[in-house]
Amino acid sequence: MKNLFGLLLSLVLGAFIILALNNTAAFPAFGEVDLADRVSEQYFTDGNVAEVGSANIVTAIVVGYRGFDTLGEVTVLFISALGVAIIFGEKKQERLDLKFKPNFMLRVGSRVLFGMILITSIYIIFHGHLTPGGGFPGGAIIASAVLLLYLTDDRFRSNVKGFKILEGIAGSLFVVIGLLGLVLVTSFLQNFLPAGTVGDLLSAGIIPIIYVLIGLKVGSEISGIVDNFLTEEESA
Amino acid sequence: MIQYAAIILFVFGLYGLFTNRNVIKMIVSLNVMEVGLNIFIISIGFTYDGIAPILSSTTANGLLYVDPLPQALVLTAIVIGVGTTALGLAIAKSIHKTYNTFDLDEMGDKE
Amino acid sequence: MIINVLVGIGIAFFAFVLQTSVAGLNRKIVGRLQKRIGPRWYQEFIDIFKLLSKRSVSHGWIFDFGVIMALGGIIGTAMFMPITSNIVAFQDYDNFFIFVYLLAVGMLGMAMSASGSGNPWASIGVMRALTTMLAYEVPFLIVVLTIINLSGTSSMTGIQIFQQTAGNNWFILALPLGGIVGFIALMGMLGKKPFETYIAPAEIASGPMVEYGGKQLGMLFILHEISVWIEVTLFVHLFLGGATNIFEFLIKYFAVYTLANLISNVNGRFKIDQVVTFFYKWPLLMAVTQAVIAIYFGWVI
Amino acid sequence: MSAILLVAIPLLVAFLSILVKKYAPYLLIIVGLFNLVMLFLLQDGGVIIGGFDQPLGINLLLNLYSRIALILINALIVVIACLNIKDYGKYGSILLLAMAGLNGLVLTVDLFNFFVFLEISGIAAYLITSSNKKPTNTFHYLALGAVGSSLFLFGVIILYAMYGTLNYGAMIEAIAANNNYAEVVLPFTLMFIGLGVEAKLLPFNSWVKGALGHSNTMSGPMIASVYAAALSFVLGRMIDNLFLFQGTLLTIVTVLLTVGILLGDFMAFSSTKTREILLFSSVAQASIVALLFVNGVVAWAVWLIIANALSKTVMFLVINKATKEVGCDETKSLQGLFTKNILVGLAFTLATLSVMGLPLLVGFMIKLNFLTALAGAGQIWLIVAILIASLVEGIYFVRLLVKLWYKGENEISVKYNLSFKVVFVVIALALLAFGSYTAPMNQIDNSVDAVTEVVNNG
Amino acid sequence: MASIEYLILILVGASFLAYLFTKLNTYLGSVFTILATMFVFASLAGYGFGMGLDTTVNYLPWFTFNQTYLGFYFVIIIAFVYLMVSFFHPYYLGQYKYKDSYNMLFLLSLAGIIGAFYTDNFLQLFFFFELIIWTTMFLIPQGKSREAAVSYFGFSVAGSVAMLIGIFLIFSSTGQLDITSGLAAISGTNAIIVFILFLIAGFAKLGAFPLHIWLPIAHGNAPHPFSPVLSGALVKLGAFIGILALVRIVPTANLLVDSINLPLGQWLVAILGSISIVFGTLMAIKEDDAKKLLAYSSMSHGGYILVAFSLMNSVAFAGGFYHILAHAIASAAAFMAIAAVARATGTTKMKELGGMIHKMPITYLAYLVAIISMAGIPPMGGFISKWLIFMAVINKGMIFVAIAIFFGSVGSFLYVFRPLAALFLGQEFREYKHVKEAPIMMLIPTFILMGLNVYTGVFPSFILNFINNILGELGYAALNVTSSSIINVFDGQGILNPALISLVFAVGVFIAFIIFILLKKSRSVSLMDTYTAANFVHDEHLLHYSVDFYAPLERLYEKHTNWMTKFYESLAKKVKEIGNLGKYLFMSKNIGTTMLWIITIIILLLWGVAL
Repeated sequence: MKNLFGLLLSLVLGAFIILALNNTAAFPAFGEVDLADRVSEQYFTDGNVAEVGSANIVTAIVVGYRGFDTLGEVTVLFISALGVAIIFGEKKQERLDLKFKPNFMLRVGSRVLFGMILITSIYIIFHGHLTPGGGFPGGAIIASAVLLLYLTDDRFRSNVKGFKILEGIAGSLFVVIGLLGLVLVTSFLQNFLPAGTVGDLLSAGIIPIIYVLIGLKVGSEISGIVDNFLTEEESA
Repeated sequence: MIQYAAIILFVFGLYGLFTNRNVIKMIVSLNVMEVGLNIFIISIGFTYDGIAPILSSTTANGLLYVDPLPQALVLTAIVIGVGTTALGLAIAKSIHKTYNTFDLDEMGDKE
Repeated sequence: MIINVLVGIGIAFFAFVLQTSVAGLNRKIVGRLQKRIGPRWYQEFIDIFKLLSKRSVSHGWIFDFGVIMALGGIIGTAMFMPITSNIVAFQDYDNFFIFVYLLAVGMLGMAMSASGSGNPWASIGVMRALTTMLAYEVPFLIVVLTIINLSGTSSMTGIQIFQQTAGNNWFILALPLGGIVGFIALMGMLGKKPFETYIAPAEIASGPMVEYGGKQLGMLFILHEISVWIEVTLFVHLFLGGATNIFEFLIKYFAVYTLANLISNVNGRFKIDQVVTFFYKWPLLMAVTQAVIAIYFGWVI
Repeated sequence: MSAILLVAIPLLVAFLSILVKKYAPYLLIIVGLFNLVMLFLLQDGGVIIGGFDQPLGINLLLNLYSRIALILINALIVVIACLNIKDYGKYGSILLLAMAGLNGLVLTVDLFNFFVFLEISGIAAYLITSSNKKPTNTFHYLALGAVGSSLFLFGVIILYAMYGTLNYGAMIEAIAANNNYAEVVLPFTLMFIGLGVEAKLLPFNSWVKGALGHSNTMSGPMIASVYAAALSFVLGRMIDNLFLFQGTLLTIVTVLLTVGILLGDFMAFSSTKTREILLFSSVAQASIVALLFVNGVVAWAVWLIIANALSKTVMFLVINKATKEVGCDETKSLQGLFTKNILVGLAFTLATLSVMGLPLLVGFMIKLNFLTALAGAGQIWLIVAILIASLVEGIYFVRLLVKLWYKGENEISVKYNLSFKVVFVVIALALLAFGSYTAPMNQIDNSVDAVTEVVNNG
Repeated sequence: MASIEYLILILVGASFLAYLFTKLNTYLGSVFTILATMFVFASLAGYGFGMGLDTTVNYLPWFTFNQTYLGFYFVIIIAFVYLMVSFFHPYYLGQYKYKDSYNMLFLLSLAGIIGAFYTDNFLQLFFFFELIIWTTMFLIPQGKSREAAVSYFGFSVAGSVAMLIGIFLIFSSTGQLDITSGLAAISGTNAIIVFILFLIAGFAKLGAFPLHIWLPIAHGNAPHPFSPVLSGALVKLGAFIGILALVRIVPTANLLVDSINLPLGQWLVAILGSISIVFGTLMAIKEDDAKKLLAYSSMSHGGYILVAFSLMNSVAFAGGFYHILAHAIASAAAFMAIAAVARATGTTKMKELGGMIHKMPITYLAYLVAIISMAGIPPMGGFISKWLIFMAVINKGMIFVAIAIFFGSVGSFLYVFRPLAALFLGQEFREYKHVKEAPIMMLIPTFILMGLNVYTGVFPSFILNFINNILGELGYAALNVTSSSIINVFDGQGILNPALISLVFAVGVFIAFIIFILLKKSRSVSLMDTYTAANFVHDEHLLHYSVDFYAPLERLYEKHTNWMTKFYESLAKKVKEIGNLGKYLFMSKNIGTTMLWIITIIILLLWGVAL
């Protein structure tokens, strides 16, 4: 009974929100968005594109114009990883026995697959400013590779210590680049390297560097989280 | 149309949270809500004949682009969603460790 | 100033003599009623002077100081009381509330010495006296409120003159209900039969007087006589239009006291809480209706 | 030397602190002090980030309002860190991130950036409450926090869709230009509820009972004073500048807040656990602050936030330390707490008197002035509600004080070490001193939190 | 040239010094408190009478002081009671837990009182009003009970909250914040609401009928030296607020019945005042603890003050002001006497005490003089104020109020006599053989108060002249008072010459004394040697009548005496229930309810926009 009432209420809520959005003239209907009356129209002006130098405008926004958001977002991931670690306590961890014994073929095959996945993630990270993708998807792919190893090999333990250090360094380098921007040029996270020509690999100043750092950081953090989930206290 | 679907999805997420008592189910409905929200964010920037905001040397200028800003925002929103879900699952695991059940009602009495 | 004080003392002495003799006469009248001759009219004097000559017992300094303070208070009250509309010790200073409150000083003195005597019965007697006082005081004061409000003055001579003036007649006629309530309250004040519980000899060894003897008891008898005189004169001045000359006063005084005494002799005795409930039922109701009629609607006969 | 360092440095140190686990709390204190010093050196004005000016990039704004907020937040975090070095050392990096998040929250003038920092400080808050070892309560807080921030994001996106910009100042102008109240109701409701969850306003704050009810000497003060103060500052700025409260929205919000005040105090009146009393009273105070912002009494709301933050820090520290040693926080079991430690008792009493708003304390000056301001605005019914709530508050606080000062049947002995005492005495003296010397309080006026467009680079 | 601001600063400084001295040694600290209060009282009395205190302000910039006769009248009475009570501190503070804070809070509350009465700004009045409340609140738990402080604080703050709402109502409707012009400016329904709010504050502080629950609890359980201050001085704050409402606010309510010619508001206050007289008297008669009995008596005297100030003519006001003075002195003296007995015997319960007169005669005399004044019997001050109030009520012809007043005056005689008989007179108990009279330092205030009681009773002209100044200030005709007697303004006939009454009373006593001396000296006999109708009693406890002193009277109304306390308890329970309901509704452990609230609120808010 309670669920039915809940469902009814949520549907009413949804209907109200939809009706409210319809009734407001200022809210553009789906699809009829006119870039002119939005700020994002200026991202396409040649002057700005040239200055940032990244072909993929979304990456330009994510790292160039609104880099501070990305810094915040990376902190979010960092703090979640840290939180997960703290919640599971500091004692020595060992693998959770999942009562699933992988056979030899699976264990070896996954090693090969691991290499290929890594390559694709490297590609995605490095071409962040040219093609869709970038630091975050790349990092996620790295983490999925590590997860694959965890799943296929029940005694596999990634080098947690190493991931932590990598994560720390990547994060601090990101902030250091920002500070360099502040020191060398006028404001924090400002691009102090030449923007290069739009479209080729070594263009868009600090954006690719930052994206690499982000990729490494996201990858290490998520694999740290995966490790935390698949282990339990040392039962010695 | 997708925008309405997104809002309905968002509202279903709320409904899930509102009726479930199982911790994992609540995290799942939290994610459903966030997915709904992210789709809504994307739908804000969509124009019917707009193309992805990637400037390639071959394309001449003067083309109609989709609004890149919501896509940037949704990138952050997704990652934040992941962050919260990871933390939620960690807490769920620690709940399971102490009360060895995921149902909030059963653990209510063990104050 | 000295003359006024001497006149006052004269009035107090006159009060004592008058009331003792009237009490003696009443004992004769009541005797006659019960088909016996009754004692000599000056029997009361003899009792008092016999007591004063006896050597008695004292329970500490508060026991004696209380009696002195009581008698002093009553004498002071009597000195203020006007006998007729022109014989009064302190012109214009005879306010009604002085009598009510100086009586209370007398009561306080007696209560203190009774409780100080150490006998529990005395304290119980004092408690009963105070409870009865609480009972009869309030209806009486309501009626007096009506009288003062109508006559516009709170001095006794003023009220007498108001009743004696041509236009209006005595308050006992003008305010019939008030008169009845005044008389019932008078019975309470005097401690006459229906409300006699606090000093009746048959009750717990005559209540407050239990530990007294000799000169203390004599002085208390004097106190009793003067306080009776004050209360009856109050009734005369308030309800019977006071007096223009001394003889009119004596007649009225004798009539009121004898009537009260006669009623008292045919009555039984209330228990203490019955006294309180009685006074707060009918007399208070009558007093309030009388006040409402007289003040709000202004119907004065 | 720009305001961005207030956010960047704590982040940098936080990232490095996971490498040097042991020194995290000391790093925290150093960064906190560095921030405080910076705050006195920085001059007001906007700060561009990423090299692009306002419509494209994000910029921060440091004006008197955010400077006061930042000084309060950083100072309190340093104090709480100093007191909790020994037993909550491992939360050092979490506190660093909380500091970064809160500083960012107060400084940013970009709505989406605001959402990101809201999320950072939120997650830091979930982790701080996880130190209470009560996973269900932390989960409760996490779920509600996530819902709250999603609603807030929803509101921001709708605003972006309507007015095309994410920057604060530009948004205000666009709304003013458009000036159509009906269309703005949905986003503002969502954003108000989103922030309401974090700022402990009544219908949305069921997590407060769990989080603060079992708090400890680190999580109690952090959630009850630092987070409460930061969120109130930010909510206040939004209510005062952005939200267009009119018509039904205004009435419903006012009704919500008034019910929040009254029910907060009634709930505190009916609870016997000391921490519950404190947390319900802070719920009531939060609603009063929000109500003042809705009615435009900004100057005295700012001072109320500061006074509440300081007194709540003292009260929560005292009670949590005692509960840790006694084991249970029922008022009966804490009876006679101050018989042994008079100094702590005096500080706690002064703090409570200031929250109740009794003379000689700063709380009285603030209460009197904001009530006069409300009377000036003709809001008699609000005054009646606030005063009735403060009457009930007075009664249950006195009942608590009388129990704490006089011995019960069992003897309890709680030892407060020196650093606790120093903090308590300093705060108590501050409350007492500003109670009578109120000259500095009149400097700021109601326009202090206006979001100006002054931008200077660097 | 003493200035009000110096006085307050000195007092605040002295309170911290007192804290330090008492930390060193209780005796030293208490003596310091006495000196401080004495200095303040002396400078107040010295400069204050002629309105000589200068009101310049240089250290506390936002305070403004101004002198009024009304304010000074209250300050001098309360400061006097503080001084008298401070003599008791050296002997009592020894056994209290927080001795040093006792002295400090004592002086701080005195500073608050001086500030409260010397101001014309509402907010400043409220500042000092609240300061007094919380400083005195912390003193009460040092006595017997802790809950006393909570109920005292609850009712006092309820009063001050009502007053603050009234102040803001005035501020929002007239923009004035100073007392005289503010109260004069409001009109219409605002005036009625402010009138009611101020009266709630007055009733709460006075402990009058509807808000009197805290009075017996607080006075009965307060520390012994503090009860006189509580009932003698702090109750007068309520009178001051009541005066602000009853006298200063121009009555707009319509006249009730033309023959009574009183506005409805004033008439209701008179009725409530009379109810509190009757209620106070009935409860006092039944009370066994002496201090609680005196607390109920302050409640009924509070009722007298309220009735006096609601009759809207100068005779009633003069009676009210005089009654404030007479009651302050009398109840302070009575409480101090009981405190002296409590110090010697350790209890104030009348069941456990008896025959104190033999060991503590001077305390007995002090108590006797005090209760004569409280009962309103001639040679003492109480009689004059009661006489004035009676004359005013009779002239107004208010019957039901008159019933209550007469019942109250006679009833007061009953309940003041009860401690006299049960505590002081009667048998002397064996266990109190070692009891000695109170030390000299404690007897000084008792002698002063006795003298003052008699002085106010016999020579009232000086005080009445000062009251005439106040009446003039309040805009009412002065009472014509000659050097020796009060000429009643109603009919010129009701003249009262207290000096003459005392003289005649003295003459009467002298005559009785001569009669007593002339006759044979009576043999003095021990208290046990009494007429017990032949059954022989050895234990004096059996011969002491003190338990249920007015048994027949109590039986009449025993059953329904605490319906008011039940009302307040149910009120407190209601608030708790609402609190628990709130917890159930908003604070439940499952997230569903909060989500439900969020969804409903969004739907509610979108109602206007979406449809």
